[in-house]
Amino acid sequence: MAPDRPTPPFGRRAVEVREAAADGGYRIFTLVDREGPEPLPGQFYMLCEAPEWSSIEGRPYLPRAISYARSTGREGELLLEFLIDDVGPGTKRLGRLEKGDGCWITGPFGNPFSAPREIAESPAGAILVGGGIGIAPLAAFRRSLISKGFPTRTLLGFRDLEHSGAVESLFGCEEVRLAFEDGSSGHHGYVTDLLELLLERDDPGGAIVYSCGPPAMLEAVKKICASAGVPAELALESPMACGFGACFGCAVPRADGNGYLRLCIDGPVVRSEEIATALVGESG
Amino acid sequence: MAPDRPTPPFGRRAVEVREAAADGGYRIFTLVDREGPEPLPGQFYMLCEAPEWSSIEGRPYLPRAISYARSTGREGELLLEFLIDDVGPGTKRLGRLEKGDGCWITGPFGNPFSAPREIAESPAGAILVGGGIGIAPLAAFRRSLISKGFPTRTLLGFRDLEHSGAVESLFGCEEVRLAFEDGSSGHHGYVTDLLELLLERDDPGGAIVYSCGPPAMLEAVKKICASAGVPAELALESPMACGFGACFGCAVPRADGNGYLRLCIDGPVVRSEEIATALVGESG
Amino acid sequence: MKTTASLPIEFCGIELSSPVINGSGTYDAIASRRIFGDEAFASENFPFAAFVSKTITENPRAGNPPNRIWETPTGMINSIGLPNPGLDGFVEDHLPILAELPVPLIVSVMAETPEGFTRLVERIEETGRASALELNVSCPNVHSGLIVGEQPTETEQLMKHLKGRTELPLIVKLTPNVASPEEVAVAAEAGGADAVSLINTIKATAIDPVSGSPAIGAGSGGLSGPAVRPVALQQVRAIRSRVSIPIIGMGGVTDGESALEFLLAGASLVAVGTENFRDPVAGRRIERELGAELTRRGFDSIGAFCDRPSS
Amino acid sequence: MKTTASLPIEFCGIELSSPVINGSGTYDAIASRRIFGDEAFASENFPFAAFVSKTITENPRAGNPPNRIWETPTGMINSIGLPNPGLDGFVEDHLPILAELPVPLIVSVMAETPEGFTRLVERIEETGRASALELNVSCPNVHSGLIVGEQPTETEQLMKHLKGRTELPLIVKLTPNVASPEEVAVAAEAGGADAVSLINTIKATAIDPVSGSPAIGAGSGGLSGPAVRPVALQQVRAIRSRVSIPIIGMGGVTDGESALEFLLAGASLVAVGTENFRDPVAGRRIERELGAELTRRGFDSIGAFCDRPSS
Ligand SMILES: Cc1cc2nc3c(=O)[nH]c(=O)nc-3n(C[C@H](O)[C@H](O)[C@H](O)COP(=O)(O)OP(=O)(O)OC[C@H]3O[C@@H](n4cnc5c(N)ncnc54)[C@H](O)[C@@H]3O)c2cc1C
Ligand SMILES: Cc1cc2nc3c(=O)[nH]c(=O)nc-3n(C[C@H](O)[C@H](O)[C@H](O)COP(=O)(O)OP(=O)(O)OC[C@H]3O[C@@H](n4cnc5c(N)ncnc54)[C@H](O)[C@@H]3O)c2cc1C
Ligand SMILES: Cc1cc2nc3c(=O)[nH]c(=O)nc-3n(C[C@H](O)[C@H](O)[C@H](O)COP(=O)(O)O)c2cc1C
Ligand SMILES: Cc1cc2nc3c(=O)[nH]c(=O)nc-3n(C[C@H](O)[C@H](O)[C@H](O)COP(=O)(O)O)c2cc1C
Ligand code: FES
Ligand code: FES
Repeated sequence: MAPDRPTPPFGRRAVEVREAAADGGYRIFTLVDREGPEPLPGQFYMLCEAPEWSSIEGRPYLPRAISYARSTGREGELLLEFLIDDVGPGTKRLGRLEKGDGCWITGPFGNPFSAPREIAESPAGAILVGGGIGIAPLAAFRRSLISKGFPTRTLLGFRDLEHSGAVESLFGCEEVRLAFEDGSSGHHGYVTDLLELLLERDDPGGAIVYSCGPPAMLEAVKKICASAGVPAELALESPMACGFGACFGCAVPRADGNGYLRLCIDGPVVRSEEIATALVGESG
Repeated sequence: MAPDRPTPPFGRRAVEVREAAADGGYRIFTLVDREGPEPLPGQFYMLCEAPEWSSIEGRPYLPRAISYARSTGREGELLLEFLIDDVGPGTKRLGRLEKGDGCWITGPFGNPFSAPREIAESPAGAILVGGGIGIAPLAAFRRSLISKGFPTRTLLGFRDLEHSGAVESLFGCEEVRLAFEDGSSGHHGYVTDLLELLLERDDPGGAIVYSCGPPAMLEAVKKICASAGVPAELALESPMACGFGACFGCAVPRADGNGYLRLCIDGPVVRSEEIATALVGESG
Repeated sequence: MKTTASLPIEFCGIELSSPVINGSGTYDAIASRRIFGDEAFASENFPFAAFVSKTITENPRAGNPPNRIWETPTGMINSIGLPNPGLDGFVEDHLPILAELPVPLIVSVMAETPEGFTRLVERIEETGRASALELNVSCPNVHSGLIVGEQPTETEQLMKHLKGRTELPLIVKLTPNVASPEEVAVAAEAGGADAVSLINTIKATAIDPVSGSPAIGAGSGGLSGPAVRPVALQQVRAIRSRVSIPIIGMGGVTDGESALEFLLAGASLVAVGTENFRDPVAGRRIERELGAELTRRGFDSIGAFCDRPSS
Repeated sequence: MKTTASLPIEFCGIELSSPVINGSGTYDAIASRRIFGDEAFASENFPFAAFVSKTITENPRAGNPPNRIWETPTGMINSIGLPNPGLDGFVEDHLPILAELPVPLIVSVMAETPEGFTRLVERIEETGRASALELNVSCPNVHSGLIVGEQPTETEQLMKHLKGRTELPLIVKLTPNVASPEEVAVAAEAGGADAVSLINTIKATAIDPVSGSPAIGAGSGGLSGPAVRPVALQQVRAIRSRVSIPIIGMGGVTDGESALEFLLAGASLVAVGTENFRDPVAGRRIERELGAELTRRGFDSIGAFCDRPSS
């Protein structure tokens, strides 16, 4: 059976950081991957620093799942661009990578976003809804949709102006609308407000929503799309130890009550109706 | 009661690396200590890298005991020079320190070498016997003896020429004799051969031996001095977790069978006859 | 000239190409093939000298709610909850794929009664596809309410019940969460166990500093990784001095040196668990490094190492 | 405006300036004064809100042969062997110096019989210099041969024997090396213990890869440091749900966040052990960071935190 997605090399490989910079609130860096296949939008890699990966606290210890935001070049010399929000020891360490540093990666892993035609018979347009660091996989997907001439609108939400720093380089400005929680620019509020407006105002017939962002945002997108009758694909997150189905750690409850998905191999992109909730493992 | 040795600041302090270089087989670096007192030859510091101190294996985790080899400047801006033999994760990490890096230290800790007059009524001359990385505390002590005009001869042994790289800068060339296990220069063999020759040929009356080096060398020095009737002070090593008497980890058996010394506070410099053996904790 | 020691070894009558296998539940060979393609089953690539399956139960299990994993200092906590397709699902859907593995298969099983264990053991044996069985005895016995693996007598009785009902070697996976794992190992041997494997994970939890509650959905889980290696080495060593059946040692093996430490402590095989998550082919690297470590110490084969004069 | 929460807290009737104390055997106040001078006893410098002594036995002990310590992934093994000057030496030589401490003194004691414990407890109480006693029960009872702290009934009997023989609060230091420390804690409470402290170190060893033998002179020792924190948190949480006496939590506390994790898991006080070796005044830093953590979470005092609605 031919695989439906790129086949990553078996085992981790050493790659090099080509460029690294702060871009507003997020850190952005490019790796040169000489051995991996071209990834598909929505896929992710497991990254850890080489040769060391730890601190006095013994963390980070496991690799971290990171979506690629842009892939250029070709197999044999792929340039993979990643966006990092430094929320803990792993992302802090990745965020400190500098040009010339080494890094271990495995991947690409996971389900990519589905082409509109795989989701609806006569899709009319795509609406991408991204929040915060969740813009990364959407950036890759938008480029692919646009290159195929598929009508695409993009709604992005950020806590403040600083965190939208990567938007221009990753998305350009056309057909992109921004929302800011602190009201510093664009729409003052949540990006899901923009989605609601859009689905109310426009005829949603034929629209398909693709979304990635914090759990609460995805949960809102799930609800809004369900009530508007619009199909949606969500790129979720969960703690992942391995990324390739080995640990069973990345469980997300299925909507049908029939156990759990393994998000790393059955996701990270899922149909909105496949899952019980996007609020996975919010502890407490 | 006035303390008989410098009183270190209570707590660890951040210091900066002023210079760092490879010097033959060992690594050598200088820290700027703005808070500590002037140390005495034979004392040591507990060092760990700041802000991080660990690797994927979670080691190094504890600080490492390192003797200072030279102290210049004055209180308020002491320059402390250290020599590193990278034998494991801790010394490897210290050996990677570069100019401008931060580092945590506590100390100075431990017994310094005794002045010749504290050991013998009419001391005639000092013989310093150093092996490998054990030359570090002897370098500091030699400078202090020579500045007081005390007759001092120095015998140093190395496995090969490369590992003697620091000798010239730390000892100069006068009254220093070298032995090399590989015969690459000087005496072909052990530095303890030189000591035996010296004590046989010369009248050992009034000589005092000060020694630091690997356990087997110190054990030989202990025996040679005992049979020649020459007093000796040995600077020993043992695994140390704290350096200030807290962990009781640095036990060395007393010669009188009466339990153990805590090497960090009752040593690291001990009278040769105080200890049962210099072969401490050689496991197996 | 050989640069690394030769590693083939016999274990309970099974020929293995090296002493490096995987810990149950830390590698999904089927998922790997799905992701990495047929490469993942090629004999020059497969990372272990034998493959131990995730623990199978009679009925299917969904596993625990998230969060199932949490990182800790040089370790991780897991509370996966043994999701598995049940005996039928395993035999029908998984075994045919696992039959294509280039290495012997060891099936890990768990039940709450001796009869449940018997059904698992007999059915797996019937298929002719397993070379050995590993008994995960961390489950409470539904009759006594006691955790079998915490009680020497329960363990011995279970082994006596199973012994004679199968030709396959039986490996008992011990729990580290007892005052004296030695006693349980001795009882396992007395009951007829062919080998013991240890350690399973150590009871542990983490508090999510953000929510203030346990970070693990089920409240607590088990600790693995380099953090637990010193505990594992102590238990292997203590058990080695009390039983003569072979030991599969595991707990924080990350490289050739740590694998060698387990062999020195008395293990015959070593299993790689959490390290697999950091590198899908970690087993192969560890095997290579172990060969080099043995060579550096003057052994030209694992056999020579095993026959070394005791120190 | 206060920038960090106020930390004073009452523990078994003793007023403490904060919930941060030391673990027995991980800080030698007398050695610190000898090295760092009188500064080390100044109330603004002393790193703990109470000082717990190293464990004292009736007769002097020399301790174990080297190596006594070995570093492990984010932890260390120790096999110190309780060197101490014995009861007389402690009372005559150490207590007069410890009387100058700026904080309450808790004396840790160990014996092999209930009578031995009684003699230690009564003699220490007589001096009037201790605010509480910690009972280290990891030693085998010379009569039963059983390790007291591994047996709920032994522990309960010991407590019943001691209770009424002293006015001082009795803290039982539990061992983590049992299947169910909860049972031992419940027994300690039933016997009259005023508090429990945990965890002591976890049985462990390391193999010196150079010699191939155990790196620890005594063959094995106990593991401490961040590596064990997840195990400690699990035991604190499990015990919290079974007893109502206060808990002193410890095991890998390195900073304010990890100290808070122990409080969230149910501890009333936290003890700093191995981290002291990395910084003689770690306790003070941890106290400061803990205050800041509480403030960040909206508590202006440790009391407000303790009275928080349970989550
Ligand atoms: C498929 C996928 C793609 C991703 N892509 C990106 C990306 O492109 N860029 C990027 O920056 N990040 C991305 N992430 C997220 C990233 O992997 C995590 O932020 C990272 O693993 C966190 O590690 P850390 O050590 O930095 O922080 P940690 O300390 O591990 O976690 C950070 C914070 O999150 C909390 N936390 C962790 N897991 C959970 C959970 N399940 N539920 C609730 N709270 C939790 C912790 O308590 C902590 O406060 C992706 C994740 C997945 C699964
Ligand atoms: C007072 C004092 C002063 C010192 N001064 C210096 C100095 O100036 N420069 C310098 O480079 N080093 C010095 N040392 C030694 C240095 O502290 C150690 O080499 C260092 O702690 C080793 O740490 P590591 O992580 O590099 O290696 P580790 O892995 O901790 O040890 C290195 C090797 O030594 C073995 N080992 C460790 N402890 C023992 C032991 N007790 N017995 C037998 N084998 C053991 C290990 O197995 C390993 O193979 C001094 C030590 C002391 C006590
Ligand atoms: C995510 C995860 C899942 C596990 N699942 C099982 C299992 O199903 N059955 C079992 O016997 N052990 C299971 N274990 C325990 C491992 O087989 C092994 O005993 C333990 O992790 C120690 O080894 P390590 O430190 O190398 O991971 C699991 C461990 C982990 C980390
Ligand atoms: C070197 C060392 C010596 C110890 N000595 C004692 C002791 O004498 N009595 C005791 O009850 N616990 C002793 N302990 C255990 C500690 O008090 C503490 O319970 C344990 O180390 C866990 O805490 P930590 O991880 O913060 O070190 C000792 C621990 C270490 C590391
Ligand atoms: S991350 Fe390990 S199974 Fe999904
Ligand atoms: S090194 Fe800790 S007591 Fe000596």
